Amino acid sequence: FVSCSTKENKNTLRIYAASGTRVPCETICTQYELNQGLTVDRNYASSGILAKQIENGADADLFISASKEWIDYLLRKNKLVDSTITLLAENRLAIITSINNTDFKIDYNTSFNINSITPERMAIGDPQYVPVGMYAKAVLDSLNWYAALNQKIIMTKDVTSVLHLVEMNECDWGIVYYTEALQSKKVKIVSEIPTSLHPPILFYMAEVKKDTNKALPLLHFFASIEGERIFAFHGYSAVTNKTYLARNTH
Amino acid sequence: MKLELKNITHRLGLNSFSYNTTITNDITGIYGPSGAGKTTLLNCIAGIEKPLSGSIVFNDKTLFHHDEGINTPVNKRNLGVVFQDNYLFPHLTILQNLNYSKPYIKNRTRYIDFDKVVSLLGIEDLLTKKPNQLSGGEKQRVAIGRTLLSQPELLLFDEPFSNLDRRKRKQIISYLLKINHQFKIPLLIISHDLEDILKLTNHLLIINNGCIEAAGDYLNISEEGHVPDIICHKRYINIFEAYCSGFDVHEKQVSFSASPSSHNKLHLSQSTSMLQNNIQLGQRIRLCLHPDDIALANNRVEGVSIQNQLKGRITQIISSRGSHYVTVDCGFVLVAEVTQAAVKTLQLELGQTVYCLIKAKAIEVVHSYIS
Amino acid sequence: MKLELKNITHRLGLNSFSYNTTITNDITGIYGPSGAGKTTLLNCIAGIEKPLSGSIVFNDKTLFHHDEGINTPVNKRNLGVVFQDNYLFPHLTILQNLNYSKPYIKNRTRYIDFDKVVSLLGIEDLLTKKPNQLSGGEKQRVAIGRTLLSQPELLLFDEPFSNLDRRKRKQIISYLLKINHQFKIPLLIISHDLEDILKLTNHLLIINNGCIEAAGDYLNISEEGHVPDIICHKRYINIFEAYCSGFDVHEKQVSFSASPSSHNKLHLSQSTSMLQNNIQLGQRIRLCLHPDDIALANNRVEGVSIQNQLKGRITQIISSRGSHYVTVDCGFVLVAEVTQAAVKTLQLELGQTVYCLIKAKAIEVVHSYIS
Amino acid sequence: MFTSTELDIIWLTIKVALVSTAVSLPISVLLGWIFARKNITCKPLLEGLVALPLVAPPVVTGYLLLLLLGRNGWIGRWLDQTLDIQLAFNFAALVIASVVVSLPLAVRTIRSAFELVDPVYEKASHTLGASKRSTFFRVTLPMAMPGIVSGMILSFARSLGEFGATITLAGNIIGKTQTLSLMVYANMQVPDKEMEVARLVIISLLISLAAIIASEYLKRRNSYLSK
Amino acid sequence: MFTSTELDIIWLTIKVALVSTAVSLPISVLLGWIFARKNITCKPLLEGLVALPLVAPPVVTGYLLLLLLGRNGWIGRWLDQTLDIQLAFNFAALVIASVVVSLPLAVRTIRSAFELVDPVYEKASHTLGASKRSTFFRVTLPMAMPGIVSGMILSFARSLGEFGATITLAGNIIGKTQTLSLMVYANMQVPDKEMEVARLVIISLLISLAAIIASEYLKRRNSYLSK
Ligand SMILES: Nc1ncnc2c1ncn2[C@@H]1O[C@H](COP(=O)(O)OP(=O)(O)OP(=O)(O)O)[C@@H](O)[C@H]1O
Ligand SMILES: Nc1ncnc2c1ncn2[C@@H]1O[C@H](COP(=O)(O)OP(=O)(O)OP(=O)(O)O)[C@@H](O)[C@H]1O
Ligand SMILES: [Mg+2]
Ligand SMILES: [Mg+2]
Repeated sequence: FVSCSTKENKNTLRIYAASGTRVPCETICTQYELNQGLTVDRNYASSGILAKQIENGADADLFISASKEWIDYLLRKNKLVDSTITLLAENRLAIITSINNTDFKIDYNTSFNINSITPERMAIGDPQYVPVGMYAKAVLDSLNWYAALNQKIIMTKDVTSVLHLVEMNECDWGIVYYTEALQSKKVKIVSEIPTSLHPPILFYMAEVKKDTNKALPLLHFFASIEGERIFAFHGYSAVTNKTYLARNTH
Repeated sequence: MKLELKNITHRLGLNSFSYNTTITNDITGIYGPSGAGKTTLLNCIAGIEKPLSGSIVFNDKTLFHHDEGINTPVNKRNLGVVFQDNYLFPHLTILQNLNYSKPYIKNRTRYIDFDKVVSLLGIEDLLTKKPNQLSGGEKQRVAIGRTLLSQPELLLFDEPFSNLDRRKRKQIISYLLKINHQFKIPLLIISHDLEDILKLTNHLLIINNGCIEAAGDYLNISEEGHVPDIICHKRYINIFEAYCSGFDVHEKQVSFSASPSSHNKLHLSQSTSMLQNNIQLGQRIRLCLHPDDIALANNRVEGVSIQNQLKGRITQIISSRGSHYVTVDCGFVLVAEVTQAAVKTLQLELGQTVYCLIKAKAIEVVHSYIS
Repeated sequence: MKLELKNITHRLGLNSFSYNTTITNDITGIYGPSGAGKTTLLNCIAGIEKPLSGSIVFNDKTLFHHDEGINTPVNKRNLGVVFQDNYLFPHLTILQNLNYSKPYIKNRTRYIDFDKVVSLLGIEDLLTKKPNQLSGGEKQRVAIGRTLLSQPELLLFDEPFSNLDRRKRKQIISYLLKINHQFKIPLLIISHDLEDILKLTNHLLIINNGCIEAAGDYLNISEEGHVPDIICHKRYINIFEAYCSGFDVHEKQVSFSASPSSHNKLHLSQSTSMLQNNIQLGQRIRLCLHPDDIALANNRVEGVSIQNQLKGRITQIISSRGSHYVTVDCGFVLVAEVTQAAVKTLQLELGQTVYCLIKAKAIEVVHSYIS
Repeated sequence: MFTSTELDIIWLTIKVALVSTAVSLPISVLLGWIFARKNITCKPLLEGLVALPLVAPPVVTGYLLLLLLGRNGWIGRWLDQTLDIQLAFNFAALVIASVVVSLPLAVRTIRSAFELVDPVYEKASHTLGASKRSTFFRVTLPMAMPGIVSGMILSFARSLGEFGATITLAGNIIGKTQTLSLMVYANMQVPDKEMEVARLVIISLLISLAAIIASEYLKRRNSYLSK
Repeated sequence: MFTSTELDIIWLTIKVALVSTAVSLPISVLLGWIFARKNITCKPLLEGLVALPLVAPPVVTGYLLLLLLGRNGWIGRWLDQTLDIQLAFNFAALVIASVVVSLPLAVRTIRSAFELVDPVYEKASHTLGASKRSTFFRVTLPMAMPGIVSGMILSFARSLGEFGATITLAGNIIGKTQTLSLMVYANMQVPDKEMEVARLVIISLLISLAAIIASEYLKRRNSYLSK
């Protein structure tokens, strides 16, 4: 069993995608497989794990990251072809609550008493390391709500956990990606958070450095109109300028 | 005491057992070949094995009754078991082992004293050790001590002396006789050493093939001829009691008689063990004498080293498998074992007067009662 | 055989041990009070305990030498140990226990036959059981069998008979004498039953307080007076060999003499066990007789039940703690135990001619050698 | 060497591990004993239930616990409404998650230790007057000590490393429910924090080594087999 | 009842669990024995190393393994270049992750079982001519059987539930390295798949129950204590 060599199959592409993008990714890859007669192996995990796997020699062809940090990280490790870095889609944040709860209104300004809609607790991703949490914290910070909520904030390890907590009504409300909020039938969207309150939420894609460029067509397919349509279908917004200027960030 | 086993049956693997007896003697020996079912009998009484049928009643207390659904839990039976394999608690020190039952005997009469038992058993120096640091005999002594200290109402001893030297055995046997005498605690004892048993009691249960083959006085048992195996050389012992009736300071001898009034006297060397403590006139002792240590003669014999020549009358002659047992009443009732040839030569007959020739050295003192 | 223990010292907790002896007898008994250090001695020889100093050499093979750093692993010592506590492998059946050593004896001479041992020990029916389903005596027999079947070159037996009945003991002792005789496998045996030991050998090691207090022939040992404890009632035995010299069909007696030419004859009842198999003229047997079963007389005594009256000469009189042991050479060299009073009455002196009065029943046949 | 936040976290972690070991000990001893000695009818079912947190990914376990114990959970709602006790998102949640997740380990280990204690000693204890209860505490339990200690060590170490169920049931409230292993995980998810991860893992390891050494001492004191 | 993909995953999961149990058995028996009976100098170090995967969150363990065994890892690079063996992102990786993560459990359990076997039986075996090796296999090992079996069960169940180290070292590659528990995780990530999650968890549980029942049989066959 030791020598399950990954080299033998020339007709296989390997895409390492952040687990948040699973649903559109699956659609796109399946379609691509049908079109091209190739196999696309999909590996879903958190962006951090994927980046570390790639760093340590995982045989990936493409990488989809939910945060810029990990793209930069791999760039520094010289693992990505920098010319291929593409902004894939943009996401928004939404405030959700359990389907059983009554609606409430939120004013996005500092004078709004956020505690009035938070009898016990609310949930966000852990801003230390969960991208959706970082954006949420940016929103809460910009409105001075983060301090106001004090110990009512439950920080989870990923966006689905926020969703679960709100679904079970363990938390009065939560901040998740708009796209996740759409998928669950047990939560309702109270309000979409204005994108001006946080840095743009961007999903990146890049080709992993290799001898061949065989994965490029798939990357292009992701960035194509068709790809965009599929992302949009699942709630993402299109990104107008898809080129990522790596060197600008440093 | 009364221990009644009624139609007890049990089964272990392919071996079946059935016990049916009533034990009334204070001390009863259980004797039988290896694998006969002696331990199983004890286990049934103790409640370690649950019989398939029957009932066990001890002094009006029903320990087990199959049909009535009674099965007194082991710890409520107040029995003291010395197991064949000791089963000292390996994680406890000897002191802790000995004191194990302490919390459970609060409302029981305590007749056994810790210090006395420990010094009798010679385990004073072992108290801080753990069982795995003891020798075989030391373990056995601790097991006896642990059981006695649980102040049981009935003692069940399974080969308690097998790893002990003669001297220790003797001391313990004497102690058991003492507590039995003082506190009336009945004892059932299994041993392969008939001598050990007979020093304690004449009452035997003979177990063979999972059944009680015979029960009663060992003389009667052997007479019935059921149990050829127990009647073999050196296995058959006269145990009797006598009263100190005089001293011969010069010859260093003590004399004993069956009753204060009896003429027939046994002479023992004062150096015989158990006699060394100051014995008093009229004091009662328990003696032991092998049948083949008694020679019979038609007349008093002169010029032999044999010191005791008791005149008596033959009351019984039993023949069994080539051996001849002659019971002579000479104040003490003694059984002598003689050959076919001797029976012929001496023309032994019922009612005949004979002399029992007994070497002083052949008599063993089992226990001297404190009057 | 030669087993040399030179300046062996050892320590267990607070107990120190020192052994220094050379054993040359084929069978040696180890005797001593409980806790004396008998098992520890065996453990040192077997390699289970590693002594602190000294050396152990068995027949030119150095088992242990502290200074030279030699410590032959236990499994290379080819010893057979019967432990005091059996230690049968609980997870294996009896058959598997008995065959445990099979893979390791490929290149050793096999002198012990499986079927023979199993039937001798009477464990045929137990082969499929596991040790926890056996009685105490059954475990002990299996342990003996397991050890014998490892075809050892030296047997170390620690209380091997403590849970066995007399009959089984006798059979096993006879078997041990047989293999010792046939294959010259030496045996060291610990027992609290001096009778068992003495049936096997006259050569003893007396252990007390962690030291070898005495070694040698048990008569000499007792003469030296070192070991008061072993010379107590019934512990002192004449063991001697005799040749079948005639039959008396009518009286159902067999007679034996010290040598084919000797006049002095011992008469035994034919029904005595071990004589029942057809005994032949000239056949050698090993007999056992307690000193206090021998009475002395100045003249032949008539009209007593005692069948054997052997004429002999007193060669030694030993006095020890009030007991008197008189050695009489009457073809057989026999030791009789008599009282102070008897010594006086009969005026026993060295060189004097006396008659040894021995009841036929008092003589036990230990083993009959196949000629 | 440590920031005060770190010290708080270390202390919280140790507290959780100790408390959850203490809580799981009696439960796992009881279950281990039942599994080893009793022949109850619903045994396979119970065994499956205990094994569940081992077989399911910890996140699922945490999710199930939340379903049960959350404020809208079957048990949680009742506790909340009648006794005003909340079990999620606080210290209790940390302990519960740890206990549930480490229980299968402790139960198994302790059970096999009980299976290795010869019941004859229990019988001997009965003959000396001890009830079943008393016998259990004075004979069976101490004789199974090496296994009990091993079970506790496993519980303790598993507590230290517990992450999945904890974060689901207890969330991560900084200063309230953040344990070492949540912090390790957080640092794993951020680029270039490898040294920090290593540092935290080594701290965990040192804590568990301390526990192991303490347990060796406990065991040695109780050892009763021949050398 | 099952889709063919699911059947593949179930089969892969069982295969991984079986293989990793089989691999971890000899290792944990050896380590358990050393810890129970030997007094080696570097014991605490070794103990710590074995305990590491228990104390650190599985993701960290997986990461460490990746550092070692990945194509750029210290061992992985050498294996890749000289022997053309890859240990990450394939079946081998699944097994390795499972083995490493379950080792501390098996070692502990087996160790405490060895500690409960009285060494006098080993001595008895030596006197019958058996070498140390032979004695180990014929006496010590079978006498510790309840513990060994428990250790195997723990390994097996832990394998079934293993997620963190696996996703890091082996990836979550559908049809290749996705096991039941990764699939459970994946389903957890998607809303409204609770029934699917429940279904998969129950399958895992059934597999582990089968293992438990098999182990009971194994143990009963080897039981030697009095009833
Ligand atoms: N658990 C068991 N399963 C099957 N057979 C058993 C079991 N326990 C005992 N036996 C058998 O029952 C018989 C009687 O056993 P028991 O222990 O009562 O004998 P015993 O008279 O005490 O013998 P010993 O003097 O050798 O101790 C033995 O033959 C033994 O093999
Ligand atoms: N591991 C140990 N630690 C401390 N003391 C020990 C240890 N093993 C034995 N002893 C002590 O050493 C002494 C000798 O023990 P040993 O087993 O040799 O006696 P023994 O002569 O065989 O006695 P027994 O006839 O009772 O079996 C005993 O007093 C015992 O308490
Ligand atoms: Mg018995
Ligand atoms: Mg001994």
